[in-house]
Amino acid sequence: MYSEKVMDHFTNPRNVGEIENPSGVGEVGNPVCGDIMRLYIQVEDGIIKDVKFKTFGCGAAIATSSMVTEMVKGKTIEEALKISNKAVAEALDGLPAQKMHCSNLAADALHKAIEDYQNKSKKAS
Amino acid sequence: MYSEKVMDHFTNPRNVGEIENPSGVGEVGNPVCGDIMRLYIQVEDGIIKDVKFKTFGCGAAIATSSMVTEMVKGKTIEEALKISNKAVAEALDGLPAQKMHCSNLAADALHKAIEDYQNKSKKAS
Amino acid sequence: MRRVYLDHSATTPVRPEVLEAMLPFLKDEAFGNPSTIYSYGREAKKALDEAREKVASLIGARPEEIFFTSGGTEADNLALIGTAAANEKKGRHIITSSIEHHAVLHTAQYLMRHGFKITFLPVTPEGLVRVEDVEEAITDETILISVMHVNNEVGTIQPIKEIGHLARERGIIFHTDAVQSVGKIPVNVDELNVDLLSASSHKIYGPKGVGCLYIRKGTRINPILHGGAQERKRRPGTENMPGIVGFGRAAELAGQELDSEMERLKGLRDKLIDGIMNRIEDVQLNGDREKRVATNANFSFRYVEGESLLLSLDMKGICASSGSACTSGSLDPSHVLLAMGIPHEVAHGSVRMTLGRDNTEADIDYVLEVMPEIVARLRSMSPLYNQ
Amino acid sequence: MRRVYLDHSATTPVRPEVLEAMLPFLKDEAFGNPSTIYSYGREAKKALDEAREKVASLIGARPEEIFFTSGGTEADNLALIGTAAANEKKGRHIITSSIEHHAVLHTAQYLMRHGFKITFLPVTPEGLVRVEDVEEAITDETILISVMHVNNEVGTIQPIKEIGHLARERGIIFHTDAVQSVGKIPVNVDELNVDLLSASSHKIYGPKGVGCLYIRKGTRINPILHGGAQERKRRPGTENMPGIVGFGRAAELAGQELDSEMERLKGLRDKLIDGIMNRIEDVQLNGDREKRVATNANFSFRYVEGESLLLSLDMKGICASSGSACTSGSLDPSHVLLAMGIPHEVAHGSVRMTLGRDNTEADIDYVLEVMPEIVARLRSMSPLYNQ
Ligand SMILES: Cc1ncc(COP(=O)(O)O)c(C=O)c1O
Ligand SMILES: Cc1ncc(COP(=O)(O)O)c(C=O)c1O
Ligand code: FES
Ligand code: FES
Repeated sequence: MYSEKVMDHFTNPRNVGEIENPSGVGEVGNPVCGDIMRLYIQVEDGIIKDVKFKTFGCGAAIATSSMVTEMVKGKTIEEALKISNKAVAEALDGLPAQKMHCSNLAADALHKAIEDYQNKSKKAS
Repeated sequence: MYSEKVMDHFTNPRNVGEIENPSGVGEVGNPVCGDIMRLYIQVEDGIIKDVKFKTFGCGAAIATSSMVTEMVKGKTIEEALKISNKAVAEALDGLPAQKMHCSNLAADALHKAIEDYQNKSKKAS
Repeated sequence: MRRVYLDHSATTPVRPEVLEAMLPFLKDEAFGNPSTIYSYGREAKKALDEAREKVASLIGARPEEIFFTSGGTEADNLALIGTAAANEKKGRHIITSSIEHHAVLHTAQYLMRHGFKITFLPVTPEGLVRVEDVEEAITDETILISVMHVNNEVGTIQPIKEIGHLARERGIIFHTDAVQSVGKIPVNVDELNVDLLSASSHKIYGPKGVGCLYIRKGTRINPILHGGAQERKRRPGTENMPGIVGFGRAAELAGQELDSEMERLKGLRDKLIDGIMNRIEDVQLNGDREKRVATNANFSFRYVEGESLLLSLDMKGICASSGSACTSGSLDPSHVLLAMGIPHEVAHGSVRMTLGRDNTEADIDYVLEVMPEIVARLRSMSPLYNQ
Repeated sequence: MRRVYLDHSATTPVRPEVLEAMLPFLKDEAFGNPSTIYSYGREAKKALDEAREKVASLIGARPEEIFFTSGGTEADNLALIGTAAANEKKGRHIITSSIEHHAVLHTAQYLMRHGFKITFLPVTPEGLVRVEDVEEAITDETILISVMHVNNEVGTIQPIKEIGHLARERGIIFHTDAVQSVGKIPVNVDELNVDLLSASSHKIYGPKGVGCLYIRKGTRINPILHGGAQERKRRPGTENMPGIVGFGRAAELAGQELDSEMERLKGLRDKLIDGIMNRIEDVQLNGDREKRVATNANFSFRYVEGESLLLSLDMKGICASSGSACTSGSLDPSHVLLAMGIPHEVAHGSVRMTLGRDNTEADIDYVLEVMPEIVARLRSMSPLYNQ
């Protein structure tokens, strides 16, 4: 059912964990199935230097979480904001139709983390 | 589906044919399926000396026709009148449920042939 | 004793190639439930998809338009009841023919008892539905037309394409029971203009207990069984994997051999028909001689009853079937022969012989040899017959 | 890699003895249609009768009370829709439980949409229907009670005998879906006081695509499929001969081995349950521990999602299933676990392991070895978990 890429990211997920004192955190719950993802970013000079995640969810949720962290690392905030659900699913060689909603988790968590970072920066400045 | 006895009487029916100038003839049509049987008897001194049949019908119809001719040969009219559908079916080691109606043909034809004989005798006397 | 099986329209043996394809699914190699996500299940899912492609390909459909059922009967029920339920707000009139298989006929009668109006179209003496009759029967209330492709008793090929054209023009859903045509004549759902089409595995050397309904994308139809989400929510129940895989393989082989077998069987059939007609008196061929599937011969022997003919044939090792009242549980002779205007007593003496892969020229010679004796013997017992 | 199949409640492999019994019907030895009168057909009829006897004998019924269907789903549909249709003049109220298989649940909902009133009984936190609840639910309008014998997800054994007693007293038709009990615990239709009982072949090492409905003599029920006169006019369609013969043989073997297998599997199951509960924290067993079939274990692992657990198990060669939302097409977690009052997030982390003939002590050891690592790994990824 899942592509090899999905299974690879599910089996060896990249960047699992937490960041202490992160620049931003985004947590989203998938309203469809009840799964949850938390994503941490460390931003330096407008560039995402580090990123970690924790996910409670299906294989696709874990794989998309892992994939999105890979895609975002080293990117600027502007570039990261452009990463869509679709892009994540495509990077994993696609997801089964009934699993497309899972990819929302990852991209949404990323965007929330960036939002959090931007809010914090605003307050700081 | 049919017993060995039925198949035997179907394959080698006894007393097939007609009797010229018979003492009595009975013809019945089976209202359920449309099959037809004609039975001829030759009576001498109140005893059925000879009997023949012709049947257009299923395996059970042919077998019961054959069986009834065997059962009746040499019997008195009184004895012959006692032969029931059930007795014919039993003599053949039974018939499948949906074929029980076929045994009516044979006994009915016999009783009609006897009736015909009795009517003729009455007229003659 | 020689055994000659001439009842291929009733059922066919499973081909060795088909059994071979089924075997892994009847062992612990590949027994998974295709709805599960682990490896066993994924293998099953793959096999299910392949079988669907093979069946689809035989009838020119897309795989996602094939819905597996437990056989032709269920497919017919789903087509009629499912369409009626989904479209009853549009209208409650259904058109079908008077020579359909009981799976359609009795389902139509069931719907009739539930408030649908059913037109049972008459047929010609040759056993053909007239397109004009369909046209005349259509009303604004008509939601479904169901006419079989090839008749199972007399083998006549109905004008499906033309009826489909009419149905399409009028926006009416069109179903054909193709249980007796699939694998025997070319069948293409687009050329035939059908929206729904029933097929059955055991008529084409696949296993019994599996069939399918083709449902053209966009056709409004409700399920008739309720449960799990299998078959894209249109037919619940754990999939009959060995059956479906066997059906797929049988469909594949049928497609490959269609042209050559059709040609060969037509030769045998013509030999059989001509042989019987030449050798025996007072016999008639039932069903149109030209618009007829290559596998079917159906005769009425006057003055003889069908069941006793069958029994006599069986004693010679020949398997056939009959339209006689005596072989049917209901004790009415074939509704198909009666609808063709054949009198009760003639229908009563009818025998159907249907050819298949295993039949040879020698089989036909054998039938032609024993048939005259059998008929003569039974006629000599018949009160209706005068030499 | 070791393969451990722990999804026997989803489906089972066909036993070699069963395949052997089926093979003649998948070759040209015995392919006849049992409705025909010639010798091929008579052989088939005989095999059909024998299979019917074997299935009847496993559940203490008479052969003529067994009606073969295409599986458990169709049997359930026939029981509910057929009874509803035949008895709707008497009343339109049906009682069932909220933990039925979808084959019953969705059929009940279908009837609800067609004017029937349905009571879906609640269950205890242990997954048991209360007899008092049934009693209270009965009205003068009640025509049918349908409660499953063994639940397919949590393995609980319902108080069928007591419910049957109630139903009998009140003259209400009583159906039980025994798909998960037949062949696993003793089932006797008279002791259980049931009028209708569904069973399925592929759950007891028979082939997929065949099952049966037991119909007690005298029970008013209509057919749901229409067509030929097979199965004493209650279920039309050419009989799935290989399937039915396989089901018969599987039933025979299940009966012979019932006691010994039950004992053996109970041992394995207890070892599995105790092992998991001892080795892993924050885990609960779902379903009553005592009133439970010997083959079922169902756990909820907190902080972990079921599908990712299944995938991880699959990578270790272990096949199981889950009640997680993520594995169900509908994206709701198991309706059974929810009905037991288990919170959504706990139900979400549930795994069902169901044992069978092929499982050994070593299998359980292996599961107990790998499971803790898997759970630990997933928990370490979980935002809900704090060591
Ligand atoms: C024309 C036709 N329709 C439907 C059926 C029913 O198919 P099945 O036996 O697979 O249920 C048959 C054969 O029995 C048939 O010949
Ligand atoms: C309790 C129960 N009822 C009904 C069914 C349906 O049986 P089948 O898959 O044979 O249609 C199943 C299994 O899927 C089941 O576990
Ligand atoms: S006499 Fe016609 S069915 Fe037997
Ligand atoms: S995130 Fe729940 S189904 Fe994938």
